[in-house]
Amino acid sequence: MFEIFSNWVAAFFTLCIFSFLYKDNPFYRFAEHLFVGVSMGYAIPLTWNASMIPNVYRPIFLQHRFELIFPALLGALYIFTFNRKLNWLSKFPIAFGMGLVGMGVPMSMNAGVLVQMRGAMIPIQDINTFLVWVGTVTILLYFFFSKAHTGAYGKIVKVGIWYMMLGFGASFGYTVMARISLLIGRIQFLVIDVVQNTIRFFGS
Amino acid sequence: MAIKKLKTTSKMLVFLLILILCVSQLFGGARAHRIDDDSLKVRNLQVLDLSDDDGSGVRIQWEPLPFEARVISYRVYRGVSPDSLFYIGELPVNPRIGVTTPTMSFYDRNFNIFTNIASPGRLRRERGQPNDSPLFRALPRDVNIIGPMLNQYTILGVIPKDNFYFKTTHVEHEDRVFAGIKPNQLTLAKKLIPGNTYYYSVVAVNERRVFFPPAEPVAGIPIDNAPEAPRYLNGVLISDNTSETDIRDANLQFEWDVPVYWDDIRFFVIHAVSPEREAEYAAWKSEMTSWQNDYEEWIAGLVPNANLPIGSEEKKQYITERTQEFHTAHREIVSRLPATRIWRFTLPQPFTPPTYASIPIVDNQIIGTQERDTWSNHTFDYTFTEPISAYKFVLSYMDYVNLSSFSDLHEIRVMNNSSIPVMDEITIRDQKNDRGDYLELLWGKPFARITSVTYLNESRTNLQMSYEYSTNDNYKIRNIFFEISDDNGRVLATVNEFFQDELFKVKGLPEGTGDLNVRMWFRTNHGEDREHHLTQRLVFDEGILTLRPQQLFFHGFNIDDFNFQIHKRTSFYNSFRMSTRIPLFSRQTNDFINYEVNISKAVANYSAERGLFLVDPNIDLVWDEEARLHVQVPMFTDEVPKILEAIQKSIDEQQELYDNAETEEERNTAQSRIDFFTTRLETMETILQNNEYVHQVNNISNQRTRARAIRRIRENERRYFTYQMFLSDGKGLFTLKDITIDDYGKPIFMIPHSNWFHTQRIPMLVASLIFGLMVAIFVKLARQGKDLYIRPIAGIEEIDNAIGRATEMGRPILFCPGLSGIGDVATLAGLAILGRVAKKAAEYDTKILVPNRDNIVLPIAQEIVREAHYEAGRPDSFDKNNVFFVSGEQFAYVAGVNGVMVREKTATNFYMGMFFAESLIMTETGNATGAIQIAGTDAVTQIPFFITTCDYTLIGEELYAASAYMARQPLQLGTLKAQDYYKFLILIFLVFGTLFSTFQVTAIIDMFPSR
Amino acid sequence: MKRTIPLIIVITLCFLFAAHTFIPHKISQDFFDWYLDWVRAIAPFSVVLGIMSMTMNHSARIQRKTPNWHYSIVTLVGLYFTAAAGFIWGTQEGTPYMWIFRNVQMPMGATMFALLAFYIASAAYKAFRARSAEATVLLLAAIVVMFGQVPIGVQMFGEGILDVTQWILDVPNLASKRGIALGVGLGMVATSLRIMLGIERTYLGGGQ
Amino acid sequence: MNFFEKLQKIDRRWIYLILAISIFLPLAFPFNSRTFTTRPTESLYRMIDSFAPPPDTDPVDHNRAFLMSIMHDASTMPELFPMELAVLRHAFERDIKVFTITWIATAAPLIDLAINTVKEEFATREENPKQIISGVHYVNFGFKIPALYLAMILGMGEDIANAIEIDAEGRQLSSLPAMTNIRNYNEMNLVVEFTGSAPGGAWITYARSRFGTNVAVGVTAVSAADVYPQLQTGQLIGMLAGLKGAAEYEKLVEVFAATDREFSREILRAEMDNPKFALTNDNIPYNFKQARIGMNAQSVAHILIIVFILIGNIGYFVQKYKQKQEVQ
Repeated sequence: MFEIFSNWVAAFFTLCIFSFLYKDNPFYRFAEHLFVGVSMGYAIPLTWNASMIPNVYRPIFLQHRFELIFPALLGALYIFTFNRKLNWLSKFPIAFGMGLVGMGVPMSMNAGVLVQMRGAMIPIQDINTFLVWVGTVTILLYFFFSKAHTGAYGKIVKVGIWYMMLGFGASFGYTVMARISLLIGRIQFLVIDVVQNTIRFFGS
Repeated sequence: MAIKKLKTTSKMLVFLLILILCVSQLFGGARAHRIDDDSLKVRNLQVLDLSDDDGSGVRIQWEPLPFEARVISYRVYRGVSPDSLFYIGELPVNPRIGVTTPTMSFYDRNFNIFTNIASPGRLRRERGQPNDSPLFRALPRDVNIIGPMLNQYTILGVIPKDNFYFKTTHVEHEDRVFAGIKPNQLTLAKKLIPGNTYYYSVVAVNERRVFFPPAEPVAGIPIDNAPEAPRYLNGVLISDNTSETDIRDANLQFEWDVPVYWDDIRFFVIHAVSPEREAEYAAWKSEMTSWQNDYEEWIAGLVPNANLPIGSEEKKQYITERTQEFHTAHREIVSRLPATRIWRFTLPQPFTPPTYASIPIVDNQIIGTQERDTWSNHTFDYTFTEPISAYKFVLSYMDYVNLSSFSDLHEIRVMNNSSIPVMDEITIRDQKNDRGDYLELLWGKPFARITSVTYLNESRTNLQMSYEYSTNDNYKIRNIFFEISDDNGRVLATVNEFFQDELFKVKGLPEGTGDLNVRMWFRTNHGEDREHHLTQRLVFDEGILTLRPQQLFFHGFNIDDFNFQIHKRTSFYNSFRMSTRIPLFSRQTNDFINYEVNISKAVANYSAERGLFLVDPNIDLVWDEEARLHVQVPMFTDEVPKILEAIQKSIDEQQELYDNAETEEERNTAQSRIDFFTTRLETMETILQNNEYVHQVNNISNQRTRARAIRRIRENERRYFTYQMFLSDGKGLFTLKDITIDDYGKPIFMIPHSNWFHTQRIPMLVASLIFGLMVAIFVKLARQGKDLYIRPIAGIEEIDNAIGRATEMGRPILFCPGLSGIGDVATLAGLAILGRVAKKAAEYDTKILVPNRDNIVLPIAQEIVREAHYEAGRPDSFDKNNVFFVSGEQFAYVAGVNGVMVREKTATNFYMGMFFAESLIMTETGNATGAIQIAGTDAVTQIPFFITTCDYTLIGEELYAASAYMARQPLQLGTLKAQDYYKFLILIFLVFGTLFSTFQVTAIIDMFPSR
Repeated sequence: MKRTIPLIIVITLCFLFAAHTFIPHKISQDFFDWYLDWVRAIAPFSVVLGIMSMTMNHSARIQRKTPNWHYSIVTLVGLYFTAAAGFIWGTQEGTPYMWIFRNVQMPMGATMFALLAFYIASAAYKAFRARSAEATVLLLAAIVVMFGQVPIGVQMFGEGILDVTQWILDVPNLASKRGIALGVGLGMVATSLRIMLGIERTYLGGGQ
Repeated sequence: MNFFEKLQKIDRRWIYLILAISIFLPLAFPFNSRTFTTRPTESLYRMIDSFAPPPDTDPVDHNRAFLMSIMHDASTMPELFPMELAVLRHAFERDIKVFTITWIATAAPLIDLAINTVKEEFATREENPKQIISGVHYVNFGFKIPALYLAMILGMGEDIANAIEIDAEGRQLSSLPAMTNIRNYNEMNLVVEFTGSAPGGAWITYARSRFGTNVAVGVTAVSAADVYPQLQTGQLIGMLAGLKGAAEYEKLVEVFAATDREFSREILRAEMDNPKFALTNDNIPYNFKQARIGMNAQSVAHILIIVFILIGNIGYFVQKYKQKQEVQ
């Protein structure tokens, strides 16, 4: 009984969301607002248990790592965000967290540039490796901002655009299956978990 | 109208109220009255002793409730008396499926967590239990509650090392000095004590979290059993003699399995059984088995036996006495063992047990060893009177209470030395570029193998082969050669892999070629070596319709038959333990040598008034080679002189016993103890005088400085390792080699070093520095007023028009700054564009809505929009509620944004930043409402959806360029220009790098990292 | 002063961590761990911002009686009831808190996700127009790959369709991913560098 | 407004409705369709099939087994769950020992569900019913804490019973009949990981390169492209990609394992349209054909979307042509 009720609640909200496809309506509005509220409400105890307790409360109050009072106070400065006069204080915790960006310079250089360059420099063995190389070079030229896409250069860049379009088209076509699967999953939930289980429950 | 609105509101509120009521009714309603139905107690709860273990384990077994009870979890409670039981763990169940087995079990064995920092602060009765219930929540971190229990369990305190060094206090308790530590500063692990009585109960909790009534507490008594009988013993006699009867110089080798419970195994013993005693052994073994059965039966009946009250002193005594009887009987049987021990290993705790033995044989004899250094590994004198291969062998384990178990009889194989590959020279060195926790081991020359084959055409003349290879830093592979031949030995193709992409193609094989043979060799930085080659067969497989690679052979050895084990030991311990097992195919490995994290100490005392657990304040500092013992030093400065005093005191005590002794026996015991302590006193005196580390530490008077010195010396000493390498087929055919010994055969100990510079990251550094330099130059140029041209970017040009359109239609603009946080570059780029858009919108007096997903992006976006309004001179039109937080959950955010689009009828939508799967949901809703949409993202997977559904899309880097393009500030333009010229540099490298690598010059490509 | 100090903090830390990338030494690693402890202690407080903004925004709507204001009550009730449920009855399986998560939040999230199937169809109908040569290429690639995904495609065009699909994924798709990644990578380096040098200050809010 | 203009301006809701119907109908009323199997699926099938005990021996004593590592939660169930059913069915049909494990708490109920679903089908079928017993035919190692992930993967290379210790029902592993003659990766020489992201990583780096374990994966359609290179280099011996992979596997099990035959391409080709294996055959339980039925829906939906693209473009071109003429 409990499970049937739970499933019906879930089914109700599923249908509420689906109803948006028809048009915006009070059911969708209700579900949407509840979804927004509940999802945030869910995050609060989760943050408390998984973050506040082990990272702030326990180290400071139980293990007496008092130096952590500073970051805790720093974090508390966030509450001044909406105060016009003191809102500059809330910049401190943000600034402290931004420090990691410094690692981003060499790290992105490595993963985003150097590793990709190595991949692009492999020996040309057949027509396919050649085509990949041409594609990489022309797309790189597309992202060259100092020269307008005109004349012969424009034609080369056009090749790059073609490559990208082929790639995008492929990604699009490739994703369809996964998305349809999700819908099938929802339909299965509605039919099997909700309708069939209810019939079985009241039937037996 | 007003009435209608009121109606909707009230309708909705009523609905919400009903929902909440339903939920709380379903949960709370049931909670209000606790269920007192005995049918909801778990049935047939039993606490059973675990066989084969060290007496610290029990199994709690019960019958699960029927499916209809919809149980979500079974919670287990334990205590030392039936009136107070504490939660120790649970078995979760899926109530939609239930439990399909007739019984459920929960194990309480070995060391597991007693209390830790996550334990509750104070004692609380379990949820929903009446005041007389024996059930409590988990044990609290409270010395006053835990303290009295310390003697009911074996308790180990795991103390983070700095807590031990710096947060312990000097406590004198019952005439002894202890280091006192607060319960929050350590984790306690417990083990049950054999023979003690423990009580358990189980409570079922249903899917609404209603606690069903607890089962009546059931007692259990863990008993120390004999170890599990060894399952295998693989023996090999390695001998180069041809005659079987005359074995002059040979080696008897064994390998076996590690048993499941080895914690309390003390001795591993191998016995030889001569042919004529085989039958005798079989009879003896069955006698042993029947003893074993009797013992197990007695243990099983221990708790139900109602003659004596459970938990009483009488019962305890009864158990001790009966156990002794059984042990005596066991010892008597063992003493009649019809086999002779030839080898024994003493396992020093806490090491992993040995899995092999190697016994040298000279002239059909085993010569016993008594050397001090090999105290953990003994052989015993034994003469074989028959051919050794006729003998059978037995492996036995003996635990700390002298209970043994024996394997069946096992035969041995006779082989010679050439049956095993020769072990390569091994180099050990510090691993570079790490924080100092790895040593690197390298050996041999490169290996390669074919992993899969695919036909490229119908006529099967073209093939694609995948391969893998392994090498080490001593041998840098330049080329791998694959020579492919058919079964007639005809060479069909030779492939030269100068760039190792683990894939090559073979074209133009003769039609109808069947199975193939591949020979592989290498050219390395040491030149080409055709002698070092591997062979592999590729056999056609009907099922997969292609060639299947067979096993790999190296000089006649099947590589897959053998593996390496790496054994290591510190200077702190005498015996080697296994570190890793790796296949023969690998040519390099690294060994993890951690920095000490925790210090473990037995916890047996507590100080109630000070709220502290008390542990031994002495700690192992170094291994003293001369005295051959671990030198311990006290943590506290003023305790140093007391060590000698304590020993002296022990001597005095024994002297007193000696003087008052009544029997000869007592006198002898006392005398031997006096001798022991006297030697100890002398050794300690020498150490205190001679050991430089001890000197160093004891000369420090400041407590903290002393602790730091101890930490430094101890950690350093413990991280020195020496290695042995072991090559084996897993069945007794093995060779063993000390890797790190000096010319005199003494072990060399190695320690990994912490490095100051990451040499592999030099390309990264150089590339970053060049870029930084370029940015500096172009920013300077831009500041000097040099005109820097930037080509028009379609999407950016259209932003103004799109804002204009919204103004014309009198509808708001929507701006999504992406779904990721402020640390994401895409979000920053999006926010920069937001500044421009908001300013334009403010100038036109058009409302701009900014829904946010990230907590921290929200205030920043708010501020940006506010400032934009100020800059545009319209501070009055700014409404902070237009920049709002929707939800941190991805799809809740989308639901919210969809609602905004539909209800506010936004005319222009911007999506600038990081997006995930939800992108299409938003853009299609935007399309449905007829909005103009401009997107920009660096998420490659989402660009296709934006391109198809938005009017303009900024692809990847264009998003970053956009803010510079719009701002037209020298700083921003300068960096954009630098990026452009850097791209030019990349292009040059791509052209030349590819050109060179195609013509077999891999110098340029090798400059770049592969990951 | 109000902006300089945070800026100095950022620049100093950025340089420290840029250097940290090249220093594997234990001291450097320990410093990094220590920093992470601090960041972890700061992080949970940021949730307050979301709660505050949500409460302020929705209560403002209720007060002002903006259109659809009554739904804001739903949001606020949902927010506080769920949070309270978590604190009162705990967060284990079987509590009202988890029940709400399983039967209210999860189905709605999954359904939102499932809407994608419909939107892909409408996008195909409405947005896939062969307006230009490039758009035609995109469209054709998508059609070919879609045929290659389902058995009916193989039935119609033979097994060759699988090879063509694989070729599109292996060649043009690989090139386009790599080309874009190079640009994005460089853009990331540039933006990070701008933050490190104090040129980019968007994260401190407003103006340049 | 002519027909093509109308076509251009057709309301989205019609499109949604057509899509919903075209997905729902094939699910509700299965029709026959062909399932073509691909190499990666076949290799996995054959590998698992080769673990079957020889006829006339006690399967309990056979020294081959494989492990299913289920590393996904309910969100990717529509694609991965049918695979798990198909693989489990294969194992149970052929008496192959199968073990299951997970390091994700939310996956534990999914394992139970999968095993129980297949078990129930076997117990209740009319033809040749079979009782599948936990600990004999299969062992569910259950949920293990994530911190032990690597330790267990490595530990199983030495001794599975030691590394895992107890199964999901709390029994000592070494005491279970199914563990007879199964010690480490030498016997349990295949791991199939079902996951929505980062497939196979740790298994390849640790189990495969250290102990030579065969690794295969079952992945969602989206991540299949990322797995392809590893498949090419032979690091993975097989792959099931999305619902399609599941459908292929179902088909193979239906045609070969269920009829006790060895895999062969010829049989597969010959039996392509055999009504015995058709989806309209009601003797095949829904659970054993759900992926293929799903693929019917996929086929229809894919074709529908392609048709949408075509119709949309025809309308677009006709309109453009007309506009051009009007201008002239």
